[in-house]
Amino acid sequence: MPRLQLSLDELRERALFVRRDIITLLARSQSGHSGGPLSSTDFGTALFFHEMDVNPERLDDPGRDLWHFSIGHVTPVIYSLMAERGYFPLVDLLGFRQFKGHLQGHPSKHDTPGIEVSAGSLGQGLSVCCGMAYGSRFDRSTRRVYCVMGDGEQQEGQIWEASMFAAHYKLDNLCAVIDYNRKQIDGDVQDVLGIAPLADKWRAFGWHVVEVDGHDIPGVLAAFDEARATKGKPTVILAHTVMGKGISFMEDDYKWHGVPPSVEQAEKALAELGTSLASWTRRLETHTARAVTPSANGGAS
Amino acid sequence: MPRLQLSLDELRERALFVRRDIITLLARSQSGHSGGPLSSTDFGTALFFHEMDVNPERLDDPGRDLWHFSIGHVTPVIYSLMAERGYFPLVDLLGFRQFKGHLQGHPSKHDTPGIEVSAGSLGQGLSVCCGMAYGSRFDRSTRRVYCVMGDGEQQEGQIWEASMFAAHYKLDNLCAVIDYNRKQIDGDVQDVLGIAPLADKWRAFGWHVVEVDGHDIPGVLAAFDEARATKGKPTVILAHTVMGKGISFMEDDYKWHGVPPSVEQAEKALAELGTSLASWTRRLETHTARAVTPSANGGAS
Amino acid sequence: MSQPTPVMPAPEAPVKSLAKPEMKRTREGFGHGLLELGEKRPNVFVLVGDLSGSTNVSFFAEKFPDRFLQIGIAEQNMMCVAAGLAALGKIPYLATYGAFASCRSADQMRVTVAYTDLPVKIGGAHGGISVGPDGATHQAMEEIAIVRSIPNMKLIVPCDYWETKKATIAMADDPHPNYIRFGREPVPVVTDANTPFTLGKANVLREGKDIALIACGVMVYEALVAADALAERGIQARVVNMHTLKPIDVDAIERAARECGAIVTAEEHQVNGGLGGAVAEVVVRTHPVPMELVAVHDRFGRSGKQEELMAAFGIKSPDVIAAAERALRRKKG
Amino acid sequence: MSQPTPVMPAPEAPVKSLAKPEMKRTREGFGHGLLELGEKRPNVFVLVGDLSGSTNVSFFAEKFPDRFLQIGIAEQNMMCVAAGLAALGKIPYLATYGAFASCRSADQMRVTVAYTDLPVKIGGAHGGISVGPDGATHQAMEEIAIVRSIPNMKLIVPCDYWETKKATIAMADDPHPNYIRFGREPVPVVTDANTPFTLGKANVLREGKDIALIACGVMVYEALVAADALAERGIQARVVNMHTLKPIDVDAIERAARECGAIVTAEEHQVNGGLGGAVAEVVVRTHPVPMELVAVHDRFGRSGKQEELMAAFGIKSPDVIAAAERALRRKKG
Ligand SMILES: Cc1ncc(C[n+]2csc(CCOP(=O)(O)OP(=O)(O)O)c2C)c(N)n1
Ligand SMILES: Cc1ncc(C[n+]2csc(CCOP(=O)(O)OP(=O)(O)O)c2C)c(N)n1
Ligand SMILES: [Mg+2]
Ligand SMILES: [Mg+2]
Repeated sequence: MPRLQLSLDELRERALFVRRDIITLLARSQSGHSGGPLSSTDFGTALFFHEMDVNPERLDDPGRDLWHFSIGHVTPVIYSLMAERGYFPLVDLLGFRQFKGHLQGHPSKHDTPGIEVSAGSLGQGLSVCCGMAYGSRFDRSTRRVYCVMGDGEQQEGQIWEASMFAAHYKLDNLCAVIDYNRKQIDGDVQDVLGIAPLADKWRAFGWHVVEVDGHDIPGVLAAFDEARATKGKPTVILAHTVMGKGISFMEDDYKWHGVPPSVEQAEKALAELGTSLASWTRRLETHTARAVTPSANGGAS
Repeated sequence: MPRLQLSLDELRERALFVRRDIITLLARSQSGHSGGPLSSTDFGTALFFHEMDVNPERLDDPGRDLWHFSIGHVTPVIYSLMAERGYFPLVDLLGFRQFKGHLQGHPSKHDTPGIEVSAGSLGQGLSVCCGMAYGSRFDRSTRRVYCVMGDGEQQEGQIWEASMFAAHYKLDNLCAVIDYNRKQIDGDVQDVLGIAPLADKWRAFGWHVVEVDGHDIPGVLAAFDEARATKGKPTVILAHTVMGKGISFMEDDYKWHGVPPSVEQAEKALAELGTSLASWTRRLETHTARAVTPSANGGAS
Repeated sequence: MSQPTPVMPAPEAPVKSLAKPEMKRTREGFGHGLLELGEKRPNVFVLVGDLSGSTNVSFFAEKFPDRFLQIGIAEQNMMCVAAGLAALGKIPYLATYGAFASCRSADQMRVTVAYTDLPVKIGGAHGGISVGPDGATHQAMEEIAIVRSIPNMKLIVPCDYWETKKATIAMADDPHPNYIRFGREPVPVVTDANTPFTLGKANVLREGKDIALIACGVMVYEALVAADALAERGIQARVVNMHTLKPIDVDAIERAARECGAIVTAEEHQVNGGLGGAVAEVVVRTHPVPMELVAVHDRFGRSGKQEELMAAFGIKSPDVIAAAERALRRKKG
Repeated sequence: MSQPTPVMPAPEAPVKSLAKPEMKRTREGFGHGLLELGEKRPNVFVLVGDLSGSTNVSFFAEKFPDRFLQIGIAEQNMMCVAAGLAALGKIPYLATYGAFASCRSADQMRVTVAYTDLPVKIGGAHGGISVGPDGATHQAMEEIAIVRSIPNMKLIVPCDYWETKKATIAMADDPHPNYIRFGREPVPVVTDANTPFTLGKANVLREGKDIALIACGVMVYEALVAADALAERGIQARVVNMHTLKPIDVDAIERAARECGAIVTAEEHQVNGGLGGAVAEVVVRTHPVPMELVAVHDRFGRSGKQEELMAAFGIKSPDVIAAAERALRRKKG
């Protein structure tokens, strides 16, 4: 069960697919979040298709890396990454937030195999990952633990409890990524309740900090490498991103935090992404390959 | 209702009285905390007898400064400061933690007039003071708000929520004091769960930081002046102290966090403080003066 | 609670339109109530945890920006900042999702707010599964149990837009801490601008002596619909709108038990410790009668549409009717 | 819950010594239970929030330092770190005061632990007013209401040292989240090392058909004392030790109601949503009978000595006796 380590071109293509998935599934559900999923797409793709050693064929593989999105509301990108990576059929994405589907509005372990721990209340995920990282080290496992957080989420005090904990126990198998898109529900993070200077905060809490353009995939990969090489302390990657990235009319606008595109807006968005609602829906409905491996990837188009 | 601004000699005498009160009331109740109250005594005395503008004769005086101990467990020092300052008769101290008395184990507004807000669950007090400081500024009041926190308490995430809030709203009428005695219940703070570098943390959260020897009263007064002069941001005073300060066999030992001295230990402690249990108990029982003013102070001995 | 409960007929319009009721969001009642308070009371403040829009405090924010306080995503801090403001004599209302208001800041509500007995007014949005597609984490269903257990707290679960608005305004007069629970989606309007609302006094919306249906929140509508259906079968069901869960109207419950001999409670909440439990506690202490509890039976919510979920969780009017029939069988048996 | 509840006589020794019982701390039972688990189960971890001594997890810490995890004063983090460990297949026990375990980390317990259904074992120390001089903030009295409302949670309130030890050990076998509540001060020992303990199965400690006294925690002793006194007046009171509050033993309650015709519940907890409420919910649904609830009546605790407080708050055996007499009058009336 090696890391996937797709090539840059492949990663960029995957990220494009993920964005198309996000728009398509939101257009279908007419409920859910657009902004955060799109800002998390590029580093999320780097994580799932290059950095992490996961095994969708055997979910309880003891050697697997662990990942957890503390921002449970970005399920569109989580589910798309999972489906594209082979955790479940792509067609399931069309059941997002439906009573009948297995894709809850926020991640649910018992509904969606592959989710390690359910989430949805902000600020709790880093603590969960601290427990996983501590336990993994106890087990002398070489696995790494990845936690994705939001920037608005940094306002939750529990994050700083977890931050202190991880530094105290020198959890260098823990890597956190912050989707630093500068927006939250009510507006600009700095207007709502300022978190700057964020890198200083994390440094003062004893973490190794890497700042990177969260849409620059090579940069993100280098940041992951730096995290891997950092010993004796956990690493946090401040991934500077743009909310709604990739869709012209969504970019950098906090109003897209929690709403889906209308069908018309989805058509416009998908056109910008080089496809259409009908054809991408068809792709989701018909593309059933579960496994994604370096040799057998990119089968969909 | 001016600030009391006792002289240095008077302040040192008051601090001595407070330490005697603490030992005496704990010896009587045989329940309660010794360590934190004694480390907080000197800066607490500076606060109550020099810095703050309070009016024990008229508790709802709209011009009063507001004070709040987020570390509710240090009631021995809180109640002693209050009694010495004239909030209630000294003799009441002997009813500490008794069913019949009005001095609860943790501060209770409805039992002890003068307590602004009840406390006892750590980490909540700075937020309360944020509300008071914000509201005071809204009212165009010149009052200042003082919050006393513990160093172990810094592990509570809510403190960092409040910290961000106060910086965001530039609450320069808010002054926090941290009793940095390096101890908490289970041992050294750095062993239990490290909080260092604490000054860096507060700076990264946007506060003005003053570090001072918390037993050096002139230094503490200067720190309060510096806080008063600091505009556009709140100030936190890191008061470096010694747990159990003033009692040889208690100093710097975390085991004294939450236990009272036995009667024999209290005798030993009071001897070190130049008095005895009998005579200090008599002083508490007989000294009834409520008001303490610069001219009429020090009547007790 | 010693005076008799006033019996008032359901207002004309809504009863007439049970089949096709006007739909309105209770959270709008909260927002509009705050707006009215903003005008009337210069000491009302509103605090929010990055959810201005979905809690509808944005109405107040636009009109009274100086008394609106954005806290960000920090519910614990929000509860205590409100306490600090209340300690200065202000009347702070805070708003976030009920799941977080009741759970994320439970300790702050208990110690700082309730123990100090400060007039902090807590608005819990997105109560119940009717929130819909957000799913379990955002569907507040434990609030009644939690808030009810804390001394000094009062708890209101209004049934519709008008009652939410009235309750929101009434809370400002109470010098103690209060919690109000409301929902996200539009729900049937069953009262009107003139229906009386008194904190702690249940409203009897429909008279009947065969069985009493005691409901709160959106379930008041379901109970009214059920009562209509029962009436067709010759069963006269009393419908009691128990909008205040704490202090609960002991007198109304005792009278229901004594005069009707069987009770069905209906709530959009966990069955353990909710309205059903609160009523049962009174019933066994005053006048024991058979009861059936329509509620969510100790399971987490999930994504779906409002109607879909209410049906799946067994809290629609047919469930109330079935429960009434079970209770009636037990009453006779 | 479908099998009949085993009826077991109270063990010889304790019943003989009700007047002068052996006193032992329940928290020691927790500490000793963990110690035993430490030996038996290599995947048991213990987490603490700067309260090693007063929760007695220090026993475990000394013996198994590598599986002991100090979290500091950060209850929210503690609950979720435990969840992370549980997700890896470990069995984490966490300990802090019950007031904080249930309130400060309620949201974490609800969403991360209970919704994910992870086997996190939550130890809530200092339950009830019997904590004594620390006062209201440290006296956990809302835990039953809170924990009971959350799906997937189990809740145990053991009556003495032995039961706490047994329950602590039994929890490790349950692959779901559990909460155990215990106290600070020594309390009477009423069971022994061999008294059976089965999660979810109430123990009948004394038979009787006139009235049932259903109690949990330290109130089991008070109920036994009350039963003795009632027997002297010719009243045979059944004493049921309802150590598991969730899932509650429906069968034992129904039988108590049917066979005794009147019930008194006794708990060191708020009256709203506690044991009394849990029992009332079953009683009204199965076999309605008069009940009286001995509990703390919706007020905060305060400083004082254990006995002083229990008397002042009306939860000593004379209060149980008085309640039984009220219930019996209502049963006849
Ligand atoms: C404890 C808690 N409080 C509030 C919410 C509601 N909520 C969901 S997402 C969100 C904003 C998150 O901001 P950010 O982390 O920046 O994510 P982004 O908007 O960038 O996706 C809020 C307040 C929540 N889910 N959990
Ligand atoms: C939320 C909460 N958790 C735990 C406790 C129990 N407790 C009381 S004092 C204390 C230690 C506080 O340490 P510190 O702030 O350093 O105070 P000091 O020991 O120096 O007096 C703890 C854990 C509490 N009161 N509140
Ligand atoms: Mg953001
Ligand atoms: Mg300390």
